Amino acid sequence: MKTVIIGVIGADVHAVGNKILDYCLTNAGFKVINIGVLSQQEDFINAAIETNADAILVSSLYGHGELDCRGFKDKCVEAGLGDVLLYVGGNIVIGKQKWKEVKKRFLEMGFDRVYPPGTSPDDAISALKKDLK
Amino acid sequence: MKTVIIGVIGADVHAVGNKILDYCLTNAGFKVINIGVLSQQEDFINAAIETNADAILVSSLYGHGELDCRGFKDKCVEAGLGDVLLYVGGNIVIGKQKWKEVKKRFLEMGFDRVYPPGTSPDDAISALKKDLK
Amino acid sequence: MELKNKRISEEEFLKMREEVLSSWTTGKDIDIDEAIEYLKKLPDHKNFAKKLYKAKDLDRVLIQPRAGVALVDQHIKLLKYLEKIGRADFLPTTVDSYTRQNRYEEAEIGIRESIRTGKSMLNGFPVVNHGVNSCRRVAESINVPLQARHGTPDARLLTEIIHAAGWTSNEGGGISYNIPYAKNVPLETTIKNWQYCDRLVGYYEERGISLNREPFGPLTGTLVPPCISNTVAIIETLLAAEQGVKNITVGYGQLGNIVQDVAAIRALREQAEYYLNAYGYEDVYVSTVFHQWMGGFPKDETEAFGLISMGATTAALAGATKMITKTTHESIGIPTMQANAKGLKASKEVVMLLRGQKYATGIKIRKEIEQIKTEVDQILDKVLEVGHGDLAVGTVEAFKAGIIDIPFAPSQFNAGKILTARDKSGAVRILEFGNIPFTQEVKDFHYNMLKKRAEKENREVDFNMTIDDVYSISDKKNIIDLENEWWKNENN
Amino acid sequence: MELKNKRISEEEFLKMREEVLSSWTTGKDIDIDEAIEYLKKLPDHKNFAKKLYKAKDLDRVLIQPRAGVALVDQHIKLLKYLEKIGRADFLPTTVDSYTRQNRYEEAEIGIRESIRTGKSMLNGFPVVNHGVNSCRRVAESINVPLQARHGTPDARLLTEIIHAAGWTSNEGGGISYNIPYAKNVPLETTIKNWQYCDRLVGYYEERGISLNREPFGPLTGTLVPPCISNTVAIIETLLAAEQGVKNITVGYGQLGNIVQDVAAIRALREQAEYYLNAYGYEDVYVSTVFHQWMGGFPKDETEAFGLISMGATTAALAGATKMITKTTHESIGIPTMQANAKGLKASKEVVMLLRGQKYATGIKIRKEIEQIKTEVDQILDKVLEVGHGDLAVGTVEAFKAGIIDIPFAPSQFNAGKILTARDKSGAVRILEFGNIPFTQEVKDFHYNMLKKRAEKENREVDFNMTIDDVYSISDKKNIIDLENEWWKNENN
Ligand code: B12
Ligand code: B12
Repeated sequence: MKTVIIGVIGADVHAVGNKILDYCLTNAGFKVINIGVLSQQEDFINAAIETNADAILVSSLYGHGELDCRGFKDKCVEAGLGDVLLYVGGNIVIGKQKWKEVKKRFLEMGFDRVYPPGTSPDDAISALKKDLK
Repeated sequence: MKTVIIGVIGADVHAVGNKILDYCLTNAGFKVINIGVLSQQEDFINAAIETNADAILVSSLYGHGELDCRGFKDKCVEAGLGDVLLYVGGNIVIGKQKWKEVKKRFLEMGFDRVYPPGTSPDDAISALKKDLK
Repeated sequence: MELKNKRISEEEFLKMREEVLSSWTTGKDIDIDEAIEYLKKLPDHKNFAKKLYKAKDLDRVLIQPRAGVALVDQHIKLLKYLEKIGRADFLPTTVDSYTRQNRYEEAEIGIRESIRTGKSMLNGFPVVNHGVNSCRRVAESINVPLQARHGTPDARLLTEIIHAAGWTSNEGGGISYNIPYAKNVPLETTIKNWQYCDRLVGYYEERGISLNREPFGPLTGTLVPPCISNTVAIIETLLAAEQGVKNITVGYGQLGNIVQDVAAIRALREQAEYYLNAYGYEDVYVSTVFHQWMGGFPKDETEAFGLISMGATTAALAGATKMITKTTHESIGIPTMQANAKGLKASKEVVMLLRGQKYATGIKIRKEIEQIKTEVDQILDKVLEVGHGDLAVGTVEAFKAGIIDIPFAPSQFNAGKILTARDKSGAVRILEFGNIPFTQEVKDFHYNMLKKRAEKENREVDFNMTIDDVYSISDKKNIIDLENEWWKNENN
Repeated sequence: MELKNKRISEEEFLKMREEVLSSWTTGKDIDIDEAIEYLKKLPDHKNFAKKLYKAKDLDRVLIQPRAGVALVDQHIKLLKYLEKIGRADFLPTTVDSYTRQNRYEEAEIGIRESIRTGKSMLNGFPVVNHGVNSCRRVAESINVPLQARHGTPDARLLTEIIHAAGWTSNEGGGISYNIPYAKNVPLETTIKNWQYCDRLVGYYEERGISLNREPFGPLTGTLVPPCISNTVAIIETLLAAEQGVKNITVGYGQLGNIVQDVAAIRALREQAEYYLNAYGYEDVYVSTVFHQWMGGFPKDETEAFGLISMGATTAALAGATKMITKTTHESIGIPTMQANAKGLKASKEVVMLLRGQKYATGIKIRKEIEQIKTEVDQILDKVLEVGHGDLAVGTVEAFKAGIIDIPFAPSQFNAGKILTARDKSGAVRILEFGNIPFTQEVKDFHYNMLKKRAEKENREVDFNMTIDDVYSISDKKNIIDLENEWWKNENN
């Protein structure tokens, strides 16, 4: 059973998608460690270390994603989590922006996969299954 | 008192604007000869000759205005009405088109003034008052 | 032949047919026996009558746009787009205005000019010029039922062509496709023409083919009170039933007051069914169609979306079977296919949201229903009286006498004496009755409703109200001015 | 200090103030006596409380958007645009999320980054960092009343700043700005914080300045049943009144069933007034705010227009005093000012069309109102019981025990046991009650309503319904699939 950390980063309190992701990932056979909303980069990293996680799924809905995610990959690498999968999804930037450019920015920040608004949990699940094979 | 011919050209039956124009122009002190809907170029011309009219206001709402108005000015000139003011208004072409171009086409067809959709009767009145001074 | 509300005998009908089919070259392509075989093979989901019947158990309103361009391939492209992107439940073919006036030569010029300029120079699809085979190609290219929508006083040939082509519904009627759509055509003529169209449907029905017929409800689309449009719809329903039509959709155009609109649709269905039964037509299936606001539209496209969606909400609450959608281009010109699909999408969203919801039938709705029914009864009684018992004759006489009178209609055979305006809550009431045969009680009701508005706005009940209300949906300048005054007034 | 629903004494209040004002550098700019003089000079039409009061005689719903960007000049530009092009009746300032969490240093970074990148890097306007003078500049640049909208558990400094700056309304409350907006903040703390905010309003009121307060009605915006959101709104109303607030707008977020939505707004106003009277607060003016759908929005912008306009229709029919509008960008991100204005325009069109119209109060509406009121009474009775008569204490205890329970809330101080789903006609009902103290009769009512849907859809009443309904407005795939099945089924 693969272990995934989920949580909502920064000062973000959007809880609905997080609860739904928890339910769906668990149903799909993952061991889900849900650190919930208002989680800092350190919270994700600590949870990943503690549980020897295979993937970290960062949610950011409220628009500050770009500020909140800065340097996250570096911190992961520092903490020895360089090989842990790193996904991000939600409404990760402020406003309606060209998705191609947004995606590029987040890929450059070191995320392995970047998801646009309204991504279905099924997409996350199939990607995880593929990447964690 | 100035005499104006109003009517709706071609196979067009839109009667509401025509009735309102009749009412408003009459109220504004014009002698209105209303030949109604489904009027042909000849109907306008005959009415203008009979009443020695000062202006002809052609309405076209239904979209065939461009086909229906072809050669109208020439016919007016032939009938000795070359000096009678010629306005056209309504929804004079099919669909949403660039107004500047539509206006240009109708001016080239010999109309003195060309009005876009939803023109208020007041605009017609003040233009008539100016042009007929 | 004398006008009478009586089924045309088959012999007579077949005789008339010959004449009709020879009125333009494409008429000769029709072979009715072959057409019957063709129609028999249509699957149920492409049959208008059957889909409407089944829809009675669906918990939402079905949607249909207006659409039509000059050339066949472009028209097919348009319809496919509206089916796929707009998710229309039914599709239309709106017919151009030359064809409506039987001016097929001019339609031919329009077709040629459209080919030449590369854009549609006609405001619709010239059915007659294109003929049966092209029309079949249109219907075969889509997966929902197809209907002709026009406004043709003499649609006999058009009707022959579309039904033979597998278009399973036809809009129109002897009154509703005359008075708002013509100036000089006598009602006798159009009623007879439409008896023919209905008789053709009856002919098919007798041979096992279900077809739908839809009287055009909104008439001039401009402040037509429910009693008038419902009366016309019911008369056309009865005339159609006499010719053997079995599946009828009665229509109504949104006026803007939700209670009145809901009541009008319900009164319409109930009364159509009531009269059908009373006249002995017991196997006619009645459905309803709600037209989103048919008068002048706001110019601003966002405001138009508001109006469209509010109309869709009303249709859903009324429980109409289907709804004809408008577009944000309405005030400007024939919509692009994108704009057309957007009108559908916004409307579909609303009816999906409102699945299973209807306006609760409380006392207010019931009262408004009763009001409309009483008015319709009073008019219909008089129609029959002046027709000495014959509905067709009565209709002609009623228009002559102004017993039925449609606001803003172009026809010289319409009295044009009635004036209407909105009351305080936007319901359309009558301020000048002409010769509409209402009791004093009914007249007082209308007057009092308008009086209350006049008091509120500190003005007279007069023609200026009508004028203001012609613009009150398309342009809210007046209303906004009134409101600004209100805010400034220190006393309220 | 012990938690109690009791007016903070002036002495105590002034002592707390010092601490509050020193919590960030901009606090020291506030001079309350000067602020009182400043507020006295505000014209009535820029005073939220007064405009709301006057609106009770207007025959339409007033409209207000959400809006806020990082920098002052951009924010002013945005508000002016929404006033002029969107014709908003009220304007907001939505505050960024760092400020909401009192993370002013991070807000400072956001401001700097916004200057550097030339675009707003904050999801709102950082009121505290900008301070009183900049906030005054904002309010002075527009001609309608201005309100702060946030979601701040500790909004004491923010509240000081906005009122001193002439912003005459503040959204929030000790419950509604905690449970949906925080994870670890105890309710005791936020109730006390908001007693302070309310006490400040009371302080101004005592000095002749009318200010408006608005509990945040929709909570998590996701399938919150009316009994829960109305209960919270009423508790916050009573807590505010105790501190001297005189003008309160109770709020509710659209759920989608028009009867339930109309009933909820009416029950809310009536019950807020009832409880205010019962508790002896007799001079509090209550108005209502209807929020267009607060949960996940459809991605398609045209569908969003349908939803927005349908919400506006509901608000009008409910007779809400004002309405908070959404935009077609909702599902994607903070809207551009153009998109924001379009949400306003579509909504305004609808409320203008529906001037003077309300949903008729028939038996169905009355029953739904009674249902909601009964449920609220049952919860409130229990709240008081566990609080031994004190509402503030009772609220804390009630959340602890799950007597009040908000679906999908992030707070650890919320039980999170309740589950809700839609019934056959889209009304939100409860399927898992947790510890909500309902009688068996009430529970049966909810169960039966859900049962009917389950039967229709041939499924169980369970958590899968809840999941489906989280998406049922934003994404209709499931519903469309069900419908396609239905059409195919030969048996209906
Ligand atoms: C009501 C209406 C109808 C009614 C008409 C009833 C009647 N007999 O009068 C019905 C339902 C029957 C109808 C039928 C059709 N209609 Co129609 N109709 C309208 C609608 C909704 C309102 C028209 C109206 O009454 N406006 C109110 C009056 C007061 O305004 P007005 O007509 O614009 O006139 C004012 C001004 O324009 C101005 N004005 C007018 N003429 C002139 C002339 C001069 C010189 C000046 C200065 C000013 C001026 O002053 C008037 C008074 O204020 C318009 C769209 C809209 N505007 O929202 C479509 C519209 C005009 N119709 C249209 C069409 C295509 C049709 C049909 C072909 C069917 C169809 N495809 O839907 C048939 C045509 C029938 C025919 N043979 O003519 C199109 C025309 C398309 C185009 N130009 O590209 C429109 C624009 C709708 C659309 N967007 O598709 N219609
Ligand atoms: C409900 C809601 C709220 C509720 C939240 C209640 C709660 N505590 O949960 C309330 C009203 C409290 C709220 C508050 C705010 N909100 Co809000 N909110 C929404 C809304 C309408 C729906 C969110 C939701 O629940 N969706 C349903 C769930 C199931 O979907 P989801 O969250 O998108 O998650 C799914 C997918 O995205 C995906 N997913 C999520 N994360 C990840 C991660 C990975 C790796 C993968 C693969 C997939 C994935 O799977 C999830 C399950 O299907 C959205 C707009 C929308 N979507 O329509 C705005 C929205 C998210 N909110 C927004 C904002 C700005 C705010 C506020 C700042 C206030 C404001 N300005 O309006 C505050 C912020 C408070 C804070 N500090 O965080 C913005 C964000 C803007 C941006 N990014 O540009 C949005 C987009 C609205 C908008 N267009 O302005 N909000």
